[in-house]
Amino acid sequence: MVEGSGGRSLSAFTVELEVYSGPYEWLLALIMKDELEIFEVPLRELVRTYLEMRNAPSANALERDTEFVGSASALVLLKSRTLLPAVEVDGDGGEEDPSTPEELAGRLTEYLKVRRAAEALRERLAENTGHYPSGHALAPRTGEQRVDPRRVEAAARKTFSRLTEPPVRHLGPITVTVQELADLIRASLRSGPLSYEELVRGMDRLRAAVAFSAALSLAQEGRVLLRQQEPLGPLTLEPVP
Amino acid sequence: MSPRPAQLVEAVLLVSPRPVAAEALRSATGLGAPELDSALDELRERYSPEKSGVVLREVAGGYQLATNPLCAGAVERFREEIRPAPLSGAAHEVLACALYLGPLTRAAISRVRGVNSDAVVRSLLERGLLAEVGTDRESPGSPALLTVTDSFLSAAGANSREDFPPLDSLVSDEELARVRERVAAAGEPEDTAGAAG
Amino acid sequence: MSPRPAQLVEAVLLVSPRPVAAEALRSATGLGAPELDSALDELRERYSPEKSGVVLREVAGGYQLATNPLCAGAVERFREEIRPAPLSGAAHEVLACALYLGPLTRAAISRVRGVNSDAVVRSLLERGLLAEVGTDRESPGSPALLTVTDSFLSAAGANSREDFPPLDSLVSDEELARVRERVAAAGEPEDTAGAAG
Repeated sequence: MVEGSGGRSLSAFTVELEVYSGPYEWLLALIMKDELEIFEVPLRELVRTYLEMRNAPSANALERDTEFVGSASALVLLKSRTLLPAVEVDGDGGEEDPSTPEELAGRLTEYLKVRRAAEALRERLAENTGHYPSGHALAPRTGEQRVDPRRVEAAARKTFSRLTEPPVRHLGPITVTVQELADLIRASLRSGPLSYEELVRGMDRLRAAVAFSAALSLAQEGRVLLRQQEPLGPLTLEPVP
Repeated sequence: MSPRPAQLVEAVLLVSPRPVAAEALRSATGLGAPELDSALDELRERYSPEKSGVVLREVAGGYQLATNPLCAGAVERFREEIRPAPLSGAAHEVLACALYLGPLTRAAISRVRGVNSDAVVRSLLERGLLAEVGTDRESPGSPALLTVTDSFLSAAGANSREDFPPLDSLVSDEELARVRERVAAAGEPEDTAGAAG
Repeated sequence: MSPRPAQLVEAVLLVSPRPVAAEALRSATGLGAPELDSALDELRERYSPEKSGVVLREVAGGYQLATNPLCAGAVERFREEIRPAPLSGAAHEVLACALYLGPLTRAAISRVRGVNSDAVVRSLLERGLLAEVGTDRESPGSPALLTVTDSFLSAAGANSREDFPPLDSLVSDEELARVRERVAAAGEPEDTAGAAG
């Protein structure tokens, strides 16, 4: 009924059930590809078959058991899901089902190859364990500091020129006060909200700046609301209700 | 007294836990290619598993001194470490996907295996056996592409990805024919008796 | 096949960056004292400085594999280099002061920059880009005079200070006069009398 061997984990485990006979791993693959109805697979019989085979002594019994338990639990989970009312199982594996036998055969073939490759890898990794690397790694040495002469030059310009006061000769005498513009703003707001652009239309830069300062003071005193939808966007002054 | 080429190479290999490529060995030691080759021949002999507790490995595109697996027990006792748990069957499958079909996305791995593989992928990334290399711009969300790392090659004792048997050689034509047969037979639910190996 | 005693000891020494005491070697390898002694004799011969690029050192703490000093050049070339973090804007300003106005005191640098510069000066002294050259005897407490070092010149790819553009090509006469005032104006920030130089 069963051919067990101490070789490659589960690849030598074959089963003979009413619905299927052949290698166990193909059974898994067929179920995964929905080619075999999981509820037709008698899980209890499957486990009993495995346990009988397991009696044969094997070098990698623990590994094989682990793998069997893993796949058998997956089958139990799958079966219990199938017995529940249809729930859309959406996973990464949820690609549309292969429609033609060729497609199915293609995917099964690919999976079988990957499975064989995985077994070969297991052996290869096991053969190569126990190679511990040298513990004599050197701490990296700190390299020479690089200094960009252009940055030194730029720093010199910046540092040595900031001691000079900015020239102010081009500025005319200030002829308007914050108070005057605050009065202007309050007067203008009597007829409703007002944009800052409208307010300063026709003013020179100095007056526009003082008007802004006046608007800020009024807002701080709670006598005006300032609205700006986005940074640097249009600024609107509104009377406080 | 000036050191012989093999001595220079040996000293450099001692201070590197990772495999050192031939070019890096040449640039550190100042040796030409033929000198380096004969130095490596000498070291291969000196650090052969039969003679030495330290062996010269040629893995992941470079040369590495490592302990002889025969001595692993003593090393593990010394470091008071237990050998890391072997990888699960699922982890081997995911590595096989990345090695043979990669670089590929998590979703592609899950598709090949027929089960969600995200948790396994995460643990292999943590162990440094898988790494993300770029993204798949053709897929929605540009998911990361995964491939095996130099640590993986080193753990498998491989010099490069070409150092593994071709995927097609792993399953015999006979087996493949049987898969086809079975799939064809699956169309007829009554036929379940098909013999298998 | 079981490993010979010397192989076991060799493997343990490869993985340990620190010297391993005889007792630790015995307990890891399971060797008795006489076996360990003869294993060490064998390794002393195998890893002698005449033969090998790796040598067995016997130091206070025990036994250790190390690179042969003859191979130090190759090892040093192989060693990875990490670039120090680039200098801050403040560091460039302090260097500019020392380069163009130095030798000058810490206090003078702080006056020119308008902020306390002691921490920046300290870090540049540590990095070897600034050095103290004598003291300013005219100032109370005779503070140290600072200037840029040869390391600074070489880090900037310059052969001498003359490789930098002259100060008067960078700033106006008026600016220069104010800078010199600040350098000279020890402790009297308001004192704007008499431009120096």
